[in-house]
Amino acid sequence: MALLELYHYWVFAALLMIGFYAVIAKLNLIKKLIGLSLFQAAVFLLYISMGKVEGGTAPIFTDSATEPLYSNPLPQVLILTAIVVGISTLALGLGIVVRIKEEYGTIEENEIQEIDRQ
Amino acid sequence: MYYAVTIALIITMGLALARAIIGPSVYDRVLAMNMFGTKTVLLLSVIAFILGRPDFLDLALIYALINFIGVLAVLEFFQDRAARHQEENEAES
Amino acid sequence: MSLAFILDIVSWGLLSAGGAFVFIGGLGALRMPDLYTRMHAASVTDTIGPALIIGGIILQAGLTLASVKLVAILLFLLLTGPTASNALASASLLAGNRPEYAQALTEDESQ
Amino acid sequence: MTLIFSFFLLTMLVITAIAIVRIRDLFAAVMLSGIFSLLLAANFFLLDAADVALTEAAVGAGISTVLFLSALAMTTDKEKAPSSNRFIALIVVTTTMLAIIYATFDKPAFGDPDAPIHQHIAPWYLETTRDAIDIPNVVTAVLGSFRGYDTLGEVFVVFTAGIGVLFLLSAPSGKPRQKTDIHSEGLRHYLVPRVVGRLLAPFIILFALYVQFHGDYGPGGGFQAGAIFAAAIILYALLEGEKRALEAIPQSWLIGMIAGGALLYSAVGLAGILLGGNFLDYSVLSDNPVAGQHIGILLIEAGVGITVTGVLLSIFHAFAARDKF
Repeated sequence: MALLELYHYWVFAALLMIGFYAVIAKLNLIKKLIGLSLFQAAVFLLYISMGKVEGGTAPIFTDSATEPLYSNPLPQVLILTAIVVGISTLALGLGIVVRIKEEYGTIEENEIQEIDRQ
Repeated sequence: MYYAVTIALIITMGLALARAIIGPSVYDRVLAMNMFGTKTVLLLSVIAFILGRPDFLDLALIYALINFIGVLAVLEFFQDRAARHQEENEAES
Repeated sequence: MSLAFILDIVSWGLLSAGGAFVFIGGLGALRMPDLYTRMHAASVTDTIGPALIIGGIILQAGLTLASVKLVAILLFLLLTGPTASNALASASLLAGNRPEYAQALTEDESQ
Repeated sequence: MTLIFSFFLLTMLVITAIAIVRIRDLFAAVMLSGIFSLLLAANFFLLDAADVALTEAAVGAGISTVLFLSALAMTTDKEKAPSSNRFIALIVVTTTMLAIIYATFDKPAFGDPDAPIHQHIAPWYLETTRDAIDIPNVVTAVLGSFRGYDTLGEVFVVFTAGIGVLFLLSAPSGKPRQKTDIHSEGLRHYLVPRVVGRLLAPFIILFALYVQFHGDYGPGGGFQAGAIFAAAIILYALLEGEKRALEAIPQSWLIGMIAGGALLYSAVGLAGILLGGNFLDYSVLSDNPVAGQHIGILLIEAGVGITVTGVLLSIFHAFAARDKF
């Protein structure tokens, strides 16, 4: 059971590194952006799993007579805004990729570098 | 009982995921994504009751709506691509 | 045999039937031979499965706001699911994918 | 028991991520990232983060798919060369992963109520929300009031990203292509989705308003509502064509919304100063400090919602318009 409890953090590590692998090893720029969003998702997962309290419930007050234990609201606030910021910056990245495609005719990193060298 | 349904849903999600990964055609993947969306909606509804917070059903509701937009975007993409191919063929001939 | 007990039994029955349908649909979507048969398996069970499962949960929840939301969810799923399948099938047909399996069957009959 | 559900969902998450990176068909990768986002949101929900799951649902499965697909339509949907220095990358990645996993053994156990993160300021937020702000959703209270500065900053980041995309994509294209106007008609081949979509669009807008104004009491708020509202208009644009959507909400309005929402937020902050409080101190907005907090949170959430809607819609229109040239 103790190992199962660390599983969230291991998944974080795995996702983080899968995303990182896509960013450093893939040549296609859109694939890199997808990898970046995986990387981002891993960080979101880490924050939210750290905010969880065993036996807790979502930090929205209920009317029930017995006061339940609430999970930590702070990581949720940080990640909530980060998701929307993430999609905006992703759009910016995609915009840059579209412009690169128009200028260079390709979105493969090695081909772009070749064109630059000429 | 909720637990049994949840397990069935999670297994089905796994099957849909397998279909999405092996493909082979693009339509299979869209089908799998749509299936996956429906299963997620059901999963969230059931889990909302397991967790004892039925006021969180809003989430499942928004999933049911947003998933449809994804499918429509894909259809538009197909239509767009078909038009593009047609144009290219016309330009060549 | 109180009413609550009967409701429990009925809702459990609905939930397990729904779970079974959903699972069979998933199996069909994975194992069927071509796109159209897979779509058949997935879309039909995607309609009956949610109806049964959400019906079962509604019986458990009783007449509350949650039930209203569940009915709304069910309504949206029943609207969007078949629509998406229909659109997907027509997109695939427009792109020129014929249902191979059906063709094979009709050829067999003509021989 | 929910921990075991999490276990399976997280495992699927990792499998999906590996498949996304390995698959060469970019369209398939986008479909799989839609699935990834659904799984991620289900996990957030299991981890008690209803607000975050709502945001991820509205943004990840809907808008992110739409944006990726429009980018794919303009570039390519096949990845060409296999990665070059795969082995070095794999070694780097595996070593780092092992290092991170080694570090996790020193972390406080998952869900431990005595972990430092739960001791620092979170209990204060939970207690003070009840007395000083008196709304049930602590996440909205922290977002809108306690960490108002932070949220203002995020709104301006969204604002800047939106303006950046508009600048990038409104620049004249190098080689204008002659093309038929395929976007003007929407989904002309698909009658059933058009009818059903027309039926659903008003409900989505209604639901967006519900999420916006119910955010004090349940999961929701400006960020989610903005994304859902934008998704509704995007649905309309997909069905009826760009032109009709731009007739409904013209580009000039969108620009106004991008700036207006951020300005509304700042104006609420400045109003606090003018009424004798601090920047973003809502207590002075009304005679009763608690009522003042309510007004302040309502207004800044409205500002957030307006900006997010404006930015996401402008981004969508910018991509779609670029496609036409």
